[in-house]
Amino acid sequence: MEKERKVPHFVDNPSNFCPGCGHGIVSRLVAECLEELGQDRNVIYTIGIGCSSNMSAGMKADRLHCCHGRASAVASGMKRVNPQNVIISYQGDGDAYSIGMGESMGTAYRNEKITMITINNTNYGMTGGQMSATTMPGQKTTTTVYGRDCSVTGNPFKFPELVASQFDVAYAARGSVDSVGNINRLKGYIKDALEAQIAGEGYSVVEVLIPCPTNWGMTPLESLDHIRNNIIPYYTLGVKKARGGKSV
Amino acid sequence: MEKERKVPHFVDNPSNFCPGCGHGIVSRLVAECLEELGQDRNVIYTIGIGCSSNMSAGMKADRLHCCHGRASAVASGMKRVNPQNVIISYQGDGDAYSIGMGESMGTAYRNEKITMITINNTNYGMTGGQMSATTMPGQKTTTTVYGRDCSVTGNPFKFPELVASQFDVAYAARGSVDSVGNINRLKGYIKDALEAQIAGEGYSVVEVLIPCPTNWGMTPLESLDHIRNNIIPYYTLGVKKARGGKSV
Amino acid sequence: MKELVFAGFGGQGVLTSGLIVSDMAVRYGANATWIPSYGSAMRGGTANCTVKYGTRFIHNPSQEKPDVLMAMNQLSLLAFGKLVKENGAIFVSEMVDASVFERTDVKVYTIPCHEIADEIGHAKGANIVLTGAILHYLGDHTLEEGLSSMDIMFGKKGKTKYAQLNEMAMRRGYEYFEKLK
Amino acid sequence: MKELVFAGFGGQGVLTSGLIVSDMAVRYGANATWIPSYGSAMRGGTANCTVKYGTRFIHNPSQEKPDVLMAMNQLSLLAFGKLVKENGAIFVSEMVDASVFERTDVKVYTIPCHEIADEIGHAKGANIVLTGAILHYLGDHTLEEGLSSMDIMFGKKGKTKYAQLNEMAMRRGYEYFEKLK
Amino acid sequence: MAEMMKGNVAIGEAAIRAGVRFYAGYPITPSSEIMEYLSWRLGEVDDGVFVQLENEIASINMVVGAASCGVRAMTASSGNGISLMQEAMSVLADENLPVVIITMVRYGNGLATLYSSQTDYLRETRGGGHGDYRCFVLCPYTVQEAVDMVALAYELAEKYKMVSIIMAEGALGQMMEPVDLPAFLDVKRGEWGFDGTYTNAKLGYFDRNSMTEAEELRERYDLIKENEQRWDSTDVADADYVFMGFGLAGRSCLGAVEDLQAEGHKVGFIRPITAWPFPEKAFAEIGSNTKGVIVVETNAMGQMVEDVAMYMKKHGLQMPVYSLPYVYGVPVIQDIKDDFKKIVNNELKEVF
Amino acid sequence: MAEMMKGNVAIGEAAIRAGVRFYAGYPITPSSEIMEYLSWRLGEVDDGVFVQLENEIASINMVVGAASCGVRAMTASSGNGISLMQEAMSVLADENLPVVIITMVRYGNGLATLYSSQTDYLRETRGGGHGDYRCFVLCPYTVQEAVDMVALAYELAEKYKMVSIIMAEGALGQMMEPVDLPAFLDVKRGEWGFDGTYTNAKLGYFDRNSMTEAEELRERYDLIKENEQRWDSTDVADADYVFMGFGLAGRSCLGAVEDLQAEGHKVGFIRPITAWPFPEKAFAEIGSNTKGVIVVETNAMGQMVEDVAMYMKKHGLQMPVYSLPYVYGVPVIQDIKDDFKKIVNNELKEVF
Amino acid sequence: MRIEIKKDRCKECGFCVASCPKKCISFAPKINKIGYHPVVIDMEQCIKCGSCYTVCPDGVYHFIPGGDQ
Amino acid sequence: MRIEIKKDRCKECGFCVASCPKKCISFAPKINKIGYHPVVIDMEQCIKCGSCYTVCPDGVYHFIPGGDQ
Ligand SMILES: Cc1ncc(C[n+]2csc(CCOP(=O)(O)OP(=O)(O)O)c2C)c(N)n1
Ligand SMILES: Cc1ncc(C[n+]2csc(CCOP(=O)(O)OP(=O)(O)O)c2C)c(N)n1
Ligand code: SF4
Ligand code: SF4
Ligand code: SF4
Ligand code: SF4
Repeated sequence: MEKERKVPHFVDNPSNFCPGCGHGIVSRLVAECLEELGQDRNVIYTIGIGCSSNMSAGMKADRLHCCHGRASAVASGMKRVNPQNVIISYQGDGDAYSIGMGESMGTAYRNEKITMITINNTNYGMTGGQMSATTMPGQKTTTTVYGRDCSVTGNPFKFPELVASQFDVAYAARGSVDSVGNINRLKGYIKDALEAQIAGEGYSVVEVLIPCPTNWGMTPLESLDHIRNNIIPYYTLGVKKARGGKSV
Repeated sequence: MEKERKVPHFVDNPSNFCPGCGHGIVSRLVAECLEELGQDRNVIYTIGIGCSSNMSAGMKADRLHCCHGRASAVASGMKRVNPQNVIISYQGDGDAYSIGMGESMGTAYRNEKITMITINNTNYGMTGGQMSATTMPGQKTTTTVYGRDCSVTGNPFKFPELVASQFDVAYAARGSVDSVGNINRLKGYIKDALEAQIAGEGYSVVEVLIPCPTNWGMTPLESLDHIRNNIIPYYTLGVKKARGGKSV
Repeated sequence: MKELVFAGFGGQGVLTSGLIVSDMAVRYGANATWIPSYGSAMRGGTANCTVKYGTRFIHNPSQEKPDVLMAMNQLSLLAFGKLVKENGAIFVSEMVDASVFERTDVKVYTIPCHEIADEIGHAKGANIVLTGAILHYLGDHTLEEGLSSMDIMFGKKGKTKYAQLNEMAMRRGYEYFEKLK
Repeated sequence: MKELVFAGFGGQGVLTSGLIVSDMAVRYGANATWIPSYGSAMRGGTANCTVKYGTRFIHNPSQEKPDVLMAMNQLSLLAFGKLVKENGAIFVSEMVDASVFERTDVKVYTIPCHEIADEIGHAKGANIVLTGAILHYLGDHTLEEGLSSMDIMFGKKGKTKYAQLNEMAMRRGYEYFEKLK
Repeated sequence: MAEMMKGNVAIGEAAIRAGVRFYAGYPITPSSEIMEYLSWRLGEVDDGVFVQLENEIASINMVVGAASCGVRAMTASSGNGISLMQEAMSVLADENLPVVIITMVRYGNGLATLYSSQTDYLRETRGGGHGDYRCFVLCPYTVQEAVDMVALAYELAEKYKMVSIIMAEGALGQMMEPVDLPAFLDVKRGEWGFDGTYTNAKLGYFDRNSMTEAEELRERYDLIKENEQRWDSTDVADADYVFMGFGLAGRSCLGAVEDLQAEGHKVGFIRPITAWPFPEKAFAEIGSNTKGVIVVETNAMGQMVEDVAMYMKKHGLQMPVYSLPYVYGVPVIQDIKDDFKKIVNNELKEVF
Repeated sequence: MAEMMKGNVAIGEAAIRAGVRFYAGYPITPSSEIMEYLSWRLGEVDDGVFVQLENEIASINMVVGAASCGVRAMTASSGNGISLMQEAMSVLADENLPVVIITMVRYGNGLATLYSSQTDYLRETRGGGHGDYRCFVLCPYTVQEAVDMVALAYELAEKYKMVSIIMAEGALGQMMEPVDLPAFLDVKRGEWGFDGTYTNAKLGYFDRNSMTEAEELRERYDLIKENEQRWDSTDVADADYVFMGFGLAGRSCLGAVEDLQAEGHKVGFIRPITAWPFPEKAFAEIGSNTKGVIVVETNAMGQMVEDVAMYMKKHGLQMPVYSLPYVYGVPVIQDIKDDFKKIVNNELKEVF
Repeated sequence: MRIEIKKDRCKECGFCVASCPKKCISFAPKINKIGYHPVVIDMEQCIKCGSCYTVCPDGVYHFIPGGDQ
Repeated sequence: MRIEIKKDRCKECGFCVASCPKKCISFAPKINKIGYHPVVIDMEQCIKCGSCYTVCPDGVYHFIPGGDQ
């Protein structure tokens, strides 16, 4: 039987993302999962500040744009009073791991029953490509013009691994949008994460590696190669904490 | 040869701590180590808000009281411009791990060359004994009057273990002041931590379990028993990341 | 309007004494305020509270010029003794050396409250013994009113365990002052 | 004082065109301001900047009433075309369909800047071709002044790689307008 | 019978009765008893949620989340804690979310002291965050008034879709006085709340029209200024001097005014109950023979005195404005009286 | 020859030349180019330290640390970021630490927009944190003035042991104009700095005397008000109407004033350069025949207009005060002229 | 199966072109409303695998069951 | 070795009493300036092991080499 393939109704609108930006793929995947789980009219998004904010232009689902870094705290407040809703905190890596470190950790620590989707493009996209906690060693950004020197700035930060190993969370994974196969696997992670929330198991997080051609100074296709060749080897894909299971 | 045993000159003053509070022991130990390392006139403390602040009354060493939770950021600022000084960030567990989570993690993440001493009394002492991130499961505090329910509040937080396993830090350990033996071992950890800083190896942290008889509603001696019988089994003592070495 | 200060070491129950007096005033129709001093030097330091009561609205709940001081330690006598109004009264425990106090325009009553408390087997009730004496001095309520009001107050807090001992302590303080005055 | 707006897709170099003009004005003794529009809709959207120059102090650096518009795409023509002063001028690339533009009180010049740029093998230089044409239109500086000023400017930025191509682009634009007017 | 209750505890119970069902907070003296009380008390009511968070920023943002779902949500704090909430308070204002924030003001800059004071007047009334938004600022002078203000604060917040701040001095939270607790209100979820069905769409960050929103906000604030000024006043009309003070400072000031009247001075008194909107209408009563307005506060510089001067300009009142800032604590009645005499004798100069 | 330079870049270079050797920050449009520039530029000077931090709170606190060691330290941000710094700014004020903070103001409440504006005037001039402290607030109207202000800001900060804020509109950071860069200053470590030897003891949290500190602060601020007001003015003395505006709004306003004068109107202009201390001394020039004061700003409600009204009260100036808040952007000269005519024709009412 | 192409959304990133197993996607010569050369599919070769839908970040593709081409 | 006891610092916590291997520390009957019964050592039994110094949170003990008692 032929299956319709259509951008879910509530995100089916032109986007403001740059050409070849991975944000669009992720927001569509989340929407598809919600649709397939019958939750597309039972969801509230909290959206971080960053290029994620572009996703929301024209999006037709309940959503609140949050103070930079605080989306998962807002999401937790929603979930605590609306336990029947699916709550998704959609944030960039700068939003979630830099300024939002305290709130993201606190949310995972308390095992709040929300799902966090973090978009890791290894920089602050919206503000012009500065270094973020996830910037790769040696990567040139507008604040590391000679390449990131990890000996003074720290090593790229791995949130799913951290929460999976340190806290009692329900689910943690990392995916990528660099290929059809990885996109399909990523969709599986997102669905798992949402199902974990719906089943009341606790906090779930999926980090996604996406291309940011604009700030990487690459063409979209070069960006995908960069993810495959340089980023994935460092930021390994896969489930870091399986549902009902142990850290992986 | 007989050895003089004397509270180091710069902390040799009456304290405002409660009877049986462990803060006094720790501040003396740090001072002793500095004296022994010849650094007692080459040190700057950044002091968190909490009962730690009492330590500073009358203390005769350079020190700045910092915004609640931010002492290690202040300390990093000092170290970056005064690399020749020993910089010690002296904070309570609430200060360092709750409100200061972002800054404490960031400091460890960047491997800033400072030493953090965290005083873990499993509650917010100064403000009247509310729950902190380190409060034991089931512990009664003024905000968990029926005992801490970890299923909603999270499990007690283990910072030295976390930074030792997740970040590239120079040294991490946990000690206790419940007995002469543990106090002596603790002094060794503190000295190691300071030496790691002096050698420019990076970030060092020593967490110390102390009694807070006032807020535990125990006599000072009962408090020591409580540490031995209940807290140490959960918050294990020892070096979590050895100098120049691997996580332990 | 009357103003009272209750002061001593933390743990000696001075805040409770203030509460007993203010609560009683309200129970019998007066206005009252109770305000603790709280602040930075609380650890291991002294505690005190100010109580005001009277028929009219109480404007300033804070310490101004106390009519009565209850001082359970030496520091409190020194710190607050100088503030007491002319012709006011100071109640001290027998642990306080009142001889060093120089003012002659206020009356100082030494109540052997610890001794009495020990006698009745309620060592923690010294503050209530003192309160009983002050109750008599104030003269605004009978002993029975004091006892019943205290009972109700502790009762509401679910602290009934020492009800009888507390009653005895207040009574003994009240009676001690009867003899003394 | 003259006011110019340079608009187009991000990446078409409109901000650089504005900079060339303002920098030149300053180099030859005038006052100038250059101000980009920046903001929320930047991703994949349009970019534009406003340049003002003249002998006196420039009060408002922002867009008010441009004398000249350089529009490298259709949207820019629509958005800014209506703001241009009466008797002002609009420069568009050949990719822009100027026929839909209805005002008759301004002159619209279509410059085949992409074609010219392609011709000289400098596809990214279409903006500079247009800038050359505008330089001529403005009439405040000679072609030589324009070329040398642009060279210095790119030189300071360490962007000397395309120096010759850029010169050629500006010259061709200047000359094209010469013929056109 | 009215019961002796501690201010913070009474406010906590008043919150329950006003329908508060969500509290998120981080402790800070002298407000902590509010959260301590609610930590167990919220568990006793249906759908009550209490969360202690890792800091004030997370707390206020969790409150943002709960309020966005239509629940009466609250947090409480003091000086430093409220400073950290400024960004999110601006967001609440921007998203038109009704929330009540209690601040038990303590004295001082920096790490601040634990003394009771009124040092945060300017921040609360101007919005210490970025942008130009305003919050209701309600200033109780008795525990009873504080208790009654909780429900009022929500009514105002919900009517105008704003934040209400109950700004009380630390001492009010720590003191006890007789209190009659209000009845339990039966509060429904706000109809504006999110429920996942996309019925109450909120505009995204990039979809706004700032110009029309600014216009809308101005109109709303003008309406509030017109309708919601609250104050108490006594004997203003033919006073030689009019005292002004709010909260506990105002309460003490009223004591001084009564004393001075008893001594034969013609003095009047205005007590702002809303610090924003500032009760400028009270100035209509001031007669042209009045020789001065005296502002009593407990902060270092005089803060409300700025509002007084500014609105006197508006109302064409030209008499001098005197500032009596007593720094911290509750002003001693005698001190106010002494300073009054200095003013009368020209020993103390006006500031405006 | 003056070079075309972008405001933010020019400020970054001016910082280097003013002896700034420590920068900690977190990016935010429209200030980010300052940190981007310094991220590599500080590496080129001796002892220059640049740190990009995880947020604004860590940034300003790292600045606290560096400044406490006597180094000229800086951070820059905008609306939301500055909101997050309020607690630490209060600490800097309390610890008498000289620091310069640049804010490139953007418009709006909440998440705010990226538009240029003057929406944070009240926060910056009152101190948006807890307590009652003040910072110098310097308002440049050209890139050149901004550049020259950097060294001045440190001089003032160090002389009075305070924070100096350079409050510029976002547009000033983004625009280019010709700039002459100042010379390199040879700046020594501040003698107040910590060096580990306990030479510059700081009092601890619990060892303070708040009363005497309040007194000291009042005196210091009074001295500053007396000595450090800065403004520009033209043709105020016999103007029918006096315009006031600062920064780019003031610049545009000056354009309108010149046009109106050319059209024969008797209008004058005052441009505050220090927003705090507010240049009330400029009011001495205003004649009694002046019919009104018109305040031009780019925010939603009018903010500086509050200071204008308040100080006019002080100076006994009774003419009406008009508010022209253009929300965001740089006001269009023609709009100001049009609104002026409405004022003259009584179509626009005064606000004070 | 019919494939609808919302051409004015296409930003010419090339993801679909690269991931198409039949290499049957190319760019049209004329730019779309937002200034890019949008995709066209050579329907003769297309096997309706859906890869283009999967990788497209801008919601250009819509696979509609039934119908043809 | 002489042991100086700063008795007005003692807060009667009992840590030293509990850790003294010779059990030779007790509390004086009279309270000190801050309201506690301060420690006294039975110097006859004391072996100068220093445990009391180590565990004391309030800096009461000072071990001074030389001299006696
Ligand atoms: C408090 C505050 N600080 C800084 C900013 C500026 N800012 C907006 S988005 C952003 C970074 C976004 O990076 P990231 O979260 O990685 O998302 P991306 O844009 O890369 O998708 C920053 C720093 C802000 N809006 N608020
Ligand atoms: C921003 C801010 N929030 C809250 C407080 C109140 N406060 C002071 S100390 C403290 C907790 C201290 O606990 P901890 O760090 O564990 O130290 P302890 O007192 O237990 O030694 C709190 C919440 C504050 N001073 N500043
Ligand atoms: S800047 Fe990067 S992350 Fe942001 S929209 Fe563009 S490509 Fe995507
Ligand atoms: S409250 Fe606890 S931590 Fe604080 S001084 Fe007392 S015992 Fe020590
Ligand atoms: S993937 Fe989408 S946006 Fe990219 S080229 Fe293909 S159709 Fe266009
Ligand atoms: S030195 Fe040792 S033996 Fe002597 S009193 Fe101290 S603990 Fe006891």
